[in-house]
Amino acid sequence: MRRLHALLSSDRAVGLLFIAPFVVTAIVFMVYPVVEAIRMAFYSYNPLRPDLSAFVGIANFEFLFSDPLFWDSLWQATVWTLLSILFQTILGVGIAMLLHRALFGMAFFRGLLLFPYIVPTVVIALIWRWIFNPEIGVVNYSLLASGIIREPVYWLSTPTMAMASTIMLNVWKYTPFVVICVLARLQTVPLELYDAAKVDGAGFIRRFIDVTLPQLREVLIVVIVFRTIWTFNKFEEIYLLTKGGPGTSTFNLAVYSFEQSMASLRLGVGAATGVVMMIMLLIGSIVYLRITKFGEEVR
Amino acid sequence: MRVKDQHTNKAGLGRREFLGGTAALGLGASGLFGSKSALAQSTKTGTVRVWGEPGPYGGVGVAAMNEWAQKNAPGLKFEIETIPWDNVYVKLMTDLAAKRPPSLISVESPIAMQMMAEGLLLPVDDLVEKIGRNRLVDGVKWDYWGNWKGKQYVIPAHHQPHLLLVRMDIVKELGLKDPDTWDWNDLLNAAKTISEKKQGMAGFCMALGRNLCTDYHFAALLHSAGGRMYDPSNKYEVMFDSPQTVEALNFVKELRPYMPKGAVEYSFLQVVDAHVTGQTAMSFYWGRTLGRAAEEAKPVFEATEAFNHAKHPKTGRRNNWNDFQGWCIPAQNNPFIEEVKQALVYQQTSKEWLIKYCHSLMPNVAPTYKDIADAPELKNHPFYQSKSKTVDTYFKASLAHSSSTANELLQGPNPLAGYVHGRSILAQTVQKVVIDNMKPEDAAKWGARELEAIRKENARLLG
Amino acid sequence: MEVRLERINKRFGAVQILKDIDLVFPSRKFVTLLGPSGCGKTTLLRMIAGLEDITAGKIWFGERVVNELAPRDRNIAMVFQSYALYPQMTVRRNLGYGLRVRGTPVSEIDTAVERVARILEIDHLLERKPAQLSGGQRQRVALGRAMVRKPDIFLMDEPLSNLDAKLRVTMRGELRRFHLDLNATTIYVTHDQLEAMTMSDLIAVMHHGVVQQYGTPAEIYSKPANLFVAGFIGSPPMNFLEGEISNRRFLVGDGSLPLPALQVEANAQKAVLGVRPQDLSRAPAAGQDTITGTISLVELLGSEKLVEVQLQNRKRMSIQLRADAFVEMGALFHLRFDPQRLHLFDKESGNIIPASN
Amino acid sequence: MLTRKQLWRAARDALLYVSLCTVTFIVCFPLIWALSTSLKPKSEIFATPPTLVPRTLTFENYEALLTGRQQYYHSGPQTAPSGPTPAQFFTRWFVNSVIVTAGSTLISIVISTLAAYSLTRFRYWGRSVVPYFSLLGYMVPSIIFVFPLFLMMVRLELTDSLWSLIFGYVSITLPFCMWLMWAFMRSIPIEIEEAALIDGASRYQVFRQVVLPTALPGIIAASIFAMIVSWNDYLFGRVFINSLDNLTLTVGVMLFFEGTHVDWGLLMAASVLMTVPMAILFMALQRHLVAGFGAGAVKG
Repeated sequence: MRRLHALLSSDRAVGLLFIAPFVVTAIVFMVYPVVEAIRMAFYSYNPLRPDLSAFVGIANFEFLFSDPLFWDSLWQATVWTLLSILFQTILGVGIAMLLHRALFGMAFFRGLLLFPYIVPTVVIALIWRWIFNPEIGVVNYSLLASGIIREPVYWLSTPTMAMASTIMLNVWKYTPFVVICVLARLQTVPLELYDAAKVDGAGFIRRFIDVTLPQLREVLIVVIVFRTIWTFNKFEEIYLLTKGGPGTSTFNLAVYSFEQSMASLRLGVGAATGVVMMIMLLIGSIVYLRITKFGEEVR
Repeated sequence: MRVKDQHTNKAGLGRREFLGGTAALGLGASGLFGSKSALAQSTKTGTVRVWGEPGPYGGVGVAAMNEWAQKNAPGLKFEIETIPWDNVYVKLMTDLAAKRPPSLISVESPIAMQMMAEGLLLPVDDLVEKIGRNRLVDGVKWDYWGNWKGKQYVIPAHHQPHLLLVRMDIVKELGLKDPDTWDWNDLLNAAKTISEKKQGMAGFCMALGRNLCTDYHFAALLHSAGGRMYDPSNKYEVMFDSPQTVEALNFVKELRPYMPKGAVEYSFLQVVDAHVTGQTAMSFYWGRTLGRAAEEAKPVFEATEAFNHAKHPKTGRRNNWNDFQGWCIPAQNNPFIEEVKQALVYQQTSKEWLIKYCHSLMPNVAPTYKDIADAPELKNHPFYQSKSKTVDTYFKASLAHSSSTANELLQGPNPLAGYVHGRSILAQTVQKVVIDNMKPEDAAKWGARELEAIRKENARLLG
Repeated sequence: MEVRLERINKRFGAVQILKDIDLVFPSRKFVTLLGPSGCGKTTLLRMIAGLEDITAGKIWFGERVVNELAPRDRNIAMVFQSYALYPQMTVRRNLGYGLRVRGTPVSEIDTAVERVARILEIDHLLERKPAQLSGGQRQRVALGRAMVRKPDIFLMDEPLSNLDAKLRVTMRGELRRFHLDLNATTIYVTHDQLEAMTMSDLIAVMHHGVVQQYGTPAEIYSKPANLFVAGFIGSPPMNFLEGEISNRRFLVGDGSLPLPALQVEANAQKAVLGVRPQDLSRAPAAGQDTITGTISLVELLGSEKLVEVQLQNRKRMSIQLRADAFVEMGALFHLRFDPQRLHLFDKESGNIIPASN
Repeated sequence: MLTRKQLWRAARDALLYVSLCTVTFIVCFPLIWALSTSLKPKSEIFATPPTLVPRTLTFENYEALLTGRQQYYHSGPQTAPSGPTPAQFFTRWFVNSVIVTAGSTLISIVISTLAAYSLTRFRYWGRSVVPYFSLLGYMVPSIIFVFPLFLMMVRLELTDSLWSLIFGYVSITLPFCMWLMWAFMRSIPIEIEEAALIDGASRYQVFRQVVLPTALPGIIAASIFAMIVSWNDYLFGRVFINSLDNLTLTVGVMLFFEGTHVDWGLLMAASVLMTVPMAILFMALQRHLVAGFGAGAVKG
């Protein structure tokens, strides 16, 4: 009896000992910065003159909501997110279907197609600027040479094209994510379902609609929610490619927050933007939890 | 940067060797622990971080200081960090907020003046005396570089005006007038003619992106039209919502069709690119375009000459944006103040180094001292043969038309300009017109509101 | 409809899965493909369904070669081991799917679905989704889906293997009944000999991609064609003894047993003698037709007792006795062999050495 | 002789390969082009028509990066050292990147593995909250807390040191690793451990000898993701580091782009070199990457 007691109490000790580093690290490097970010949203803070920092109530939020650029950023972020996700999903599912074949050399293709996911954003932004350079870029050259376009396309110089370019970059980089997820799920679809559908007389398209898609539903929802949250808040993809330009036509909230904090030296406003982003994120997370019934599972 | 007093010389040496550019492996550890130095008894050791703008002259300045260090502080190594213009504000913010400013900064006047007014810089009147108060070239004052409430905060590095660069081969081919005689209409006309007659070439190019370069390019037009952002003599009241602003915006709008299509995202680099690669026949730029053309595109170099800007038809002004760039010393968290002061004096009083400095990127960086400007050795550069008028315009003739956002129309320092550029207010105003098709009147109002917000937020600087 | 397989071969790369299969599934019969896992029976079924390519050979449905026909054009129905119900559809939609994709009018589909649901007694489940059904209910839905289209040929791939033992017994009877109702040729794949024996009109025993024997359950049981069939069919499994034929006797170890007359008399031929535990009996004392051993294990099966007897050559034989038979571990036991109930196989080929008559 | 069906199938496979090749080419083109550019001499980089396979192969760009060749500025009669150029720091930055990536990954993995084990094997108050918390942390974009974290580093006097980046990257990667390891640990049957406990092993022995080896695939997957995130980060490096010596590759390489002159060959060579480590990692551990997605990212 005593031994059992000792074992239990020592077990408990082990459990707490093992979780302790996480708790400490999380509090110091995750909770504290976020709490601090929320606090800063209610302060004026010029990083050059921290001594002048003062409580300003909701002034930062007032500033935010009366700034047309904030609303533009919000809208542009929405457009960029929706279109990115749309293309990522369609292409992702398509490529996954292509890859989901037991054909010779498939592993090779699979490896190459998933590659963009690991390419640093800095690298791809630089390469993008190089190949999409209107005057000396290879893309314009090829399009001109093949007669698809008559005049060079200014990929980053008009608001529409710049938006399209950032979306392209995002789609290029993150479609592999969708591919990996979908592929993993496809591999668990019972083959008998396809056989059953064939025997039932379903053609290729019906099989896709009635067997594949329903099986992918869950994973697609999860992927879409995740990717929406992340895409909405992406900073580097936009900042490194267009710096939010031309004009402010590719600003999203993350770029807006960065510019307010850095260029405008209004850390408070930047933080307030962050708070708005966090609120939207919470909504997204709740959607995610609802869909996956994550909570019930844990209980 | 922390300086620790230690007793061995070894670490210092290793450090120097490494910075000599040799090798890297294993040294990660020193970075890992943030320790920077080691030292001797009387002298400090370590790296003295110096900020400069992109280009070789910062490196030359620092080379001079290293020569001083070799004699007087063998444990020190001056190291230049070139800060691209578009990154200055991020760098400034993080370095100062991190309490790790460089020990010496060579920076454009708007930022120098902002820092000066914020109280972040060290007064350097003692250095002015050592360097020589009466050495300045004619037509400039110490104030232009940075004087606040009677104290000098900035030591001249150089002055650099942006001018109108023109491909004379094209002008001659199309039979255009001498650019020296142009007013705005002639410029516009020339741009139009070139665009129409020369296939695949833009008539004119300036920066239109949301960046510093656009701010500077537009400011020159604004000032030529007689407009400005703030009035230093009247509590820095905002003057931007004015007919002059509208006129300058309209002029940009008129020029726009004759600029390269991508100009709306151009910054410094792309304007130079456009000129050097022959995509444009004219452009606004500082002297470095010629420096690069000389290296990469001889024909362009040979055909290009610089002129003072076309004059405004009514005001007759032909203002450039002249950066009175200077060296300044961060006052806080700076472990090398004394050393930097001495090294700076050494560099500023060395004729040889100052000439090397100017020569390193002709004719971008103009000499600020008479003894240098008039030195025969300065003329010992090929550009003086092939481009003497252009060099002379950059170095001297432009001075009569100097202006900048930090010292608008030379009517007094403006510490708010740094904030204006940090937020790219002028560039955004321009972009509202050329990208969003906003009416210039409304754009001017928008700009004025932003400028007013900056004035209010930073009233402390003006008091 | 009659289904005929003509020299069917299947290879995956270098691996030969099926070899020269010739089989006729007579119209409206219930035929079982029986064999251990990996014998190729499922592959053969999937080839008949059109889900698997045919490497060589022909499949005839009646007078028609269907090699090139897509599954949808073969008018077949299939029940899968995992049931393969569409998880997102209700039972009603699952049942009607095959008709729906063929563009059958909605009213007809409804009628057909409801008819089948009634037969299978699942009409109260029509609005549920598969996840909300029990194993047996799913099984019925899978059956119903196959039945609803009135197929010519009904294919079943181990449909009962996911059910618990009790339900399996019930379903065996039901499947047989449905078969009679449906009036279609049924091809049934299983590894469970009991299912095969109880339900089939004909059984094809398969092993290593080859049909070992094709016949009625009774034939297969009483006249196994070779060692494999003999060992595979019957429970508890047949006992085997290796020995030599000599003068109409079978020499094994230090004993010998009388043999029936053989169609081709043989001498000094190495052979394997097989005898089912049910066909052995207990002799009160050693004799001409007995072999003696000691009882090494006794298992009470309920109505019977299974006794394991260890012979002198350490070979163990099992014999089934009545439950009240008195046996004692370690006691001597005399096994009597009835010559009429022996099966003799050639040791080399494993094939039966037929007795005369 | 081919049957109609076989013909049809062959045609379908051919079409499949063609579309796969096309998609793969499009996807890989930017990288191929970067590689191609980096191997060309300056004159060929701007040649029209552009060449995919360099006519003249040169490694001068790589040489410049790896040897940190001093660059000189030619303007007039003298040659002035132009001060340090990014190329001179390339190897240094590379090492910095390796250090912060390895450091932060190690910390995140150790902490999250211990924590995940604790969460899935012991009962105590709050253990069901932690996964929620990790999930949320997993979704919070770093732009939100980069400045507070930065100001904290200032207070700790850690700015401009690689430690600041290591801690910064831990704050981004930890929630993710936690989430992934938790999902993974949960799927490991507890019976093996119970067997080991009954055999007389202590908790620590069980953890070391039974749990860790079984959790290895999860650990590898989490490590890859953590490494990718740390290696590729730009924002933290940009904000936390002040001196050239302590920059990481991502921020450093952007400096190549921000002068008055872009050396595309050099830039592309740098891009290629900084992609290589992740590419090797990726090739070697691709299988686990997929497993990681299955266990963590696609959980649910």
